Amino acid sequence: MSVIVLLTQLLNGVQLGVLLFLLSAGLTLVFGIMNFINLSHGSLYMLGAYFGAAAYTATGSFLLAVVAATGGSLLLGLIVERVALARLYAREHLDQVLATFGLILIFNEVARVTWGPSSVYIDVPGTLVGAVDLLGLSYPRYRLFIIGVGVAVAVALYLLIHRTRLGMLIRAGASVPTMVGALGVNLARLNALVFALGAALAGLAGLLAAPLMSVQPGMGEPILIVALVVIVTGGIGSIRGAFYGALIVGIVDTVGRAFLPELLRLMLSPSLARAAGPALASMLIYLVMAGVLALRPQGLFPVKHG
Amino acid sequence: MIRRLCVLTAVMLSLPALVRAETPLKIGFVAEFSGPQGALGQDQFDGFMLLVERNGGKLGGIPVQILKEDSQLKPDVANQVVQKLIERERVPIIVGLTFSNIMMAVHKPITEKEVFLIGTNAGPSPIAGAQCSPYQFIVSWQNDTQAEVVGQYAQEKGYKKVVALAPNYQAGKDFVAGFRRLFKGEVTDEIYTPLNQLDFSAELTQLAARKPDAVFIFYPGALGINFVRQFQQAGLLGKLPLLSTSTADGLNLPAQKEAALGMISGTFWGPDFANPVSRQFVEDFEKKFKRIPSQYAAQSFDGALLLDSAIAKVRGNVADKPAFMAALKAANFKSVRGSFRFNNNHFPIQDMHVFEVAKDAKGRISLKTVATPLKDHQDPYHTLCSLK
Amino acid sequence: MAATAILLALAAVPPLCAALAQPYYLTLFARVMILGLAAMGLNLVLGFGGLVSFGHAMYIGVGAYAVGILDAHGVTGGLFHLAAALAAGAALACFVGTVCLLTRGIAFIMITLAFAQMVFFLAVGLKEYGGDDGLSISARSAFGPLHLDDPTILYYAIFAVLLLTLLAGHRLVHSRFGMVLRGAKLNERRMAALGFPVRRYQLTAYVISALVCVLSGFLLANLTRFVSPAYMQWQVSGELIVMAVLGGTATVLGPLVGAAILLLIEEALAAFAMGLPVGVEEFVRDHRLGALGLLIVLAAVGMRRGVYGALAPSAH
Amino acid sequence: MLRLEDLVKHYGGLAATDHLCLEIAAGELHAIIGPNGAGKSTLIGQLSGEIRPDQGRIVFDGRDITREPVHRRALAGLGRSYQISSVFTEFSALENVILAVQARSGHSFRFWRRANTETQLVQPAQAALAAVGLSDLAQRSVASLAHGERRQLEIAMTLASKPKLLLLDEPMAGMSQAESAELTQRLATLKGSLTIVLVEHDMDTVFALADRVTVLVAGRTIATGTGAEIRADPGVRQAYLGEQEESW
Repeated sequence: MSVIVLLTQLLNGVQLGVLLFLLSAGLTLVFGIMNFINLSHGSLYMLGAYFGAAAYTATGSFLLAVVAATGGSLLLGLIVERVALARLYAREHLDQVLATFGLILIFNEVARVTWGPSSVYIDVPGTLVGAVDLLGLSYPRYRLFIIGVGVAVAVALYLLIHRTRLGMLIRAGASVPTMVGALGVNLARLNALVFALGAALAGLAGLLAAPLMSVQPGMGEPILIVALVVIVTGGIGSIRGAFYGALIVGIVDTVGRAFLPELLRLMLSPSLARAAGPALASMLIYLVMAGVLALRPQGLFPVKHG
Repeated sequence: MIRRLCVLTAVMLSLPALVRAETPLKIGFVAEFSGPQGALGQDQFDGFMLLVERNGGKLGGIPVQILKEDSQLKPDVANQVVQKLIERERVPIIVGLTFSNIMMAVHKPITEKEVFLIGTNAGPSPIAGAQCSPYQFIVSWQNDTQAEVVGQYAQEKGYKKVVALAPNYQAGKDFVAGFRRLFKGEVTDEIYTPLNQLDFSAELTQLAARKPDAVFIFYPGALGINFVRQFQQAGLLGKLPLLSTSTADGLNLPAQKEAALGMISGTFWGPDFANPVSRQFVEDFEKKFKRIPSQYAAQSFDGALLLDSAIAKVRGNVADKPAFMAALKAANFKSVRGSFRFNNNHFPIQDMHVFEVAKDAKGRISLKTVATPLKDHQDPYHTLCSLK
Repeated sequence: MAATAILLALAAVPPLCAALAQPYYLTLFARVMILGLAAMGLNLVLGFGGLVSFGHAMYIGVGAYAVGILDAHGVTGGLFHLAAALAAGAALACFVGTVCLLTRGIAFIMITLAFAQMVFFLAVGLKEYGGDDGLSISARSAFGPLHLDDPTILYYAIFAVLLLTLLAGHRLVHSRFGMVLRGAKLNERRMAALGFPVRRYQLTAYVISALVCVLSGFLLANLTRFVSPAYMQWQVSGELIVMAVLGGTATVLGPLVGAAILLLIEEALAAFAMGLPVGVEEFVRDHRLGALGLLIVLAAVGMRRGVYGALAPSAH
Repeated sequence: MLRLEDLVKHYGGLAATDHLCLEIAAGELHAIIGPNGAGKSTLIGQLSGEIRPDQGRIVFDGRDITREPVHRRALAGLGRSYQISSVFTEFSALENVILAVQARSGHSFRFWRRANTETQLVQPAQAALAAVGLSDLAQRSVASLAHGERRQLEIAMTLASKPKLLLLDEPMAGMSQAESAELTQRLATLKGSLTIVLVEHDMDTVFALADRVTVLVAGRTIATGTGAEIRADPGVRQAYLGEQEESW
């Protein structure tokens, strides 16, 4: 296994991590500030992908697709938050789980009715087609683009959180949720804003994933579980935690998948390694999370309280 | 009034088969209809219904009622719908089944109740061997044979080093094993990915680094579309020969588009077959559904043809199980693949072909027959089956 | 009252099915009871202990695989199956519970999920026992003269397990142990200050609740004669939570009601026919999960104590 | 009865408990007072076992309990009440006290019998309720009790667990004048039968009840003595005046 392959696999891991970060950022804020478990966050990712795919197919412009995906899920997030979820902020977590589980079923059916049961595919935008040469190994240009977008969003979020009044309120809300209300801030509006921001990022993630993976009903749930792994590993309520958590999960998953079976083959018999390799590779992120939680229940980069 | 009743009773007593014909024969159709793999089941259903509708709602001259059930790719759900069909609807025949794991979950519950199982897709190895049942009739293929033909082709092409990829479940392992059986070169690596994994970046990087002579893949449904598109995005298309089964099929090609051109696929049938049954089938199917039929539609169409011939032979009296079983076993019909006959394990003995993805006469991306490496091929498990 | 009515109705299912010659409904209600049993088991920690486990489906899997694996090796004795299932379940629950109970809140939710996922992938990797495809069971567990192959006997066996669990559950939540468990849900700190080693009680509750799910898995394997990793997917763990919350977590019986609602409504929508124009009915049948989702959201927003909780007087 | 030896607890750079030494005799009512931020809560936490000291020892009833978890200390006879009333709101008043009795009567791995029908639990619980004057409310759900009643219930629970030493954390907080007068009365009757450590803001109570008073400032004891001695101590006066200015 050469260094270049290792580097390329790391890049793959970063690309997955960046996608997970976009999805996790909103989830962790909603969780940290409103103490709300939103299982339907994955549905916003799915619908963002659908909105973007529809716009891209109709207009052929990827930029318009980005607008449609982020704008569409932002609006949808706002509506869902105001109509249903805002009523559940003060309720038990279990009621929130129940309601958002119901929402998942609804959104999946809406997608099925609107876009049909089979997958929708969109092409990589023209200028991003093809691969670039990275020291002898070719790497898809589009995946590099995803990394770029993700890092740009991370920087923008950092500036938003650390340099603006809104960011100050978000930080205050994440560390001392009760205090923000006392500051005379319109809590309902702050909640809606944070929720919508998270929804827009989820929609963007969905669109970015669309040319790589198919857009299909139910695509949000498996990745939601991984996003939950990310936010508890990183520390709930913390954007920084979500970022590092996402990178860790992305890299562990990719590198594990790539090298674990080979590693096992050095230690076990080939047939045993072939059976154990994929199983163990799939378990890896959960092993990491369980380890982190058992030793640091608050996650790796928790929000500082007080 | 009384006289009419007497006459009616007499008719009923003397002509049971005829009276039975008045109430439609119920047939259960179980497949995947939801989720990303739903297109597979839908194609199976469309292929089957094509014949039923062409015959005016009849099979073997008897009106039939098709009860469509979705197994949702969940073994326990499949189990439940099968129970519902058998116990509530009392169907004597169940057709379809898409995935091997679902087939394994319902095979025993169906055949043990002496209900006829007409499999039109999945052919896992256990039921071809030791667990075979006289009530099963698999009109498609045994899983391994689909890959064996590709292995034979790779052998004939003289490839030395091949990397194989498949989802990490039994069918995936069966297909890779099937490929290895007739391929004498070296399979340098077998990569199994989780069944729900849609992003293959890590695996493609490994492929690019290994530089094998060819790649063998088994990725059914949406998995295959994603793999092939990402294969192209990674710049590997054209550099590495891509051999496959159940991946570049009629369902996936419209989404894979140019990314699949030049891919090799092995199976028992292709839309360019020249025999009259196949030509008629392709023509009718395209007219009705505005798309090229996939092999799944063709298999199910054959399933309908098989039932048509057997039901006609017993004149609708499917309750006479030994007679109906014999009629099915005889398989007296003209198949889309030409002639058709069952092996002792009730799987077909058939020619296996290799196809290349290419543009057809109308400029659409389709499958073109390039070779027939295996003639009158039998699956390797039939000797384990105790049926004669 | 409501509880008696529900149990009488369940007891009356076999004769009704026989009278209507519809054995299918026997299977359906057996499934309702089995999943209800699992949800009741989960609710011991979820509703009474305040510990949200997102991984209880793995214990269903343990119970089911105990039957499947022993059967694959030719062991058909029901007592062996049961003993192996419970022993394996208890060992796993002791280990997983000990680690998970180091955490609380969302961390607990996720770490239980993590273990369930690991066990799930382990089952997927068990090639000799079918891996992802699952494993069919050649014969149901043998209990001497009790022939589980007779659907009615199997049904009443499940019913009996359900009744015993209900009774035991009801006694348990009001016993000393139940007081400690419920007290710890309300105020764990205070319980420690009173002198209770809280974690030990929570671990015991976790193991008991896991064992109820193991029982449910044991019965499920016997009902379907098939085991598969699909029994322990995270979705199943999620559905168990939904059943418990939908039915009402403050009562022992609530989760059973939740399971019944979820499964029966889906079944009813699948056969939806109310004389509406053809297209509408077809639409509802095809998209029944969406309709179910709508009902769940309404129940979550509108009812604070679950469906059974809203019907029945509080347990205490 | 209770001895603190050179106890230290740091939070970051801040010393919440700074080489604290304290000796509490059996049977006395010892009050601890101090301005806000003096480290009273941290001290209580370390006594009850919720906070681990960085250094030093806690000896209770002749036994080193520095590393013992909360529930062991409780079983050893160290009972406490909380600043914010922390009763079990979903239970009845009687059930709350039953829990306290239960904690002291062996393990609770008993799964079958209803706890509130066991006379060995119910009788002592009723007695404890009677002791704080809540007998009439025994069956009432705690959610429906007034604030003062909850505080009394809390004391009943602490009494029912038969502690050797009672740690009272601002028991008068949030009580009406009449309520706190009544509670003062009850505490006075308890005096002598068990050791009490009282952390309290209300000076009237402290000086009315305490045998000895310790004044805590910035994590250290600045004075210990009888009420009269403390009142006369110039250091204490200064600390308290200073605190009042600051808090203003």
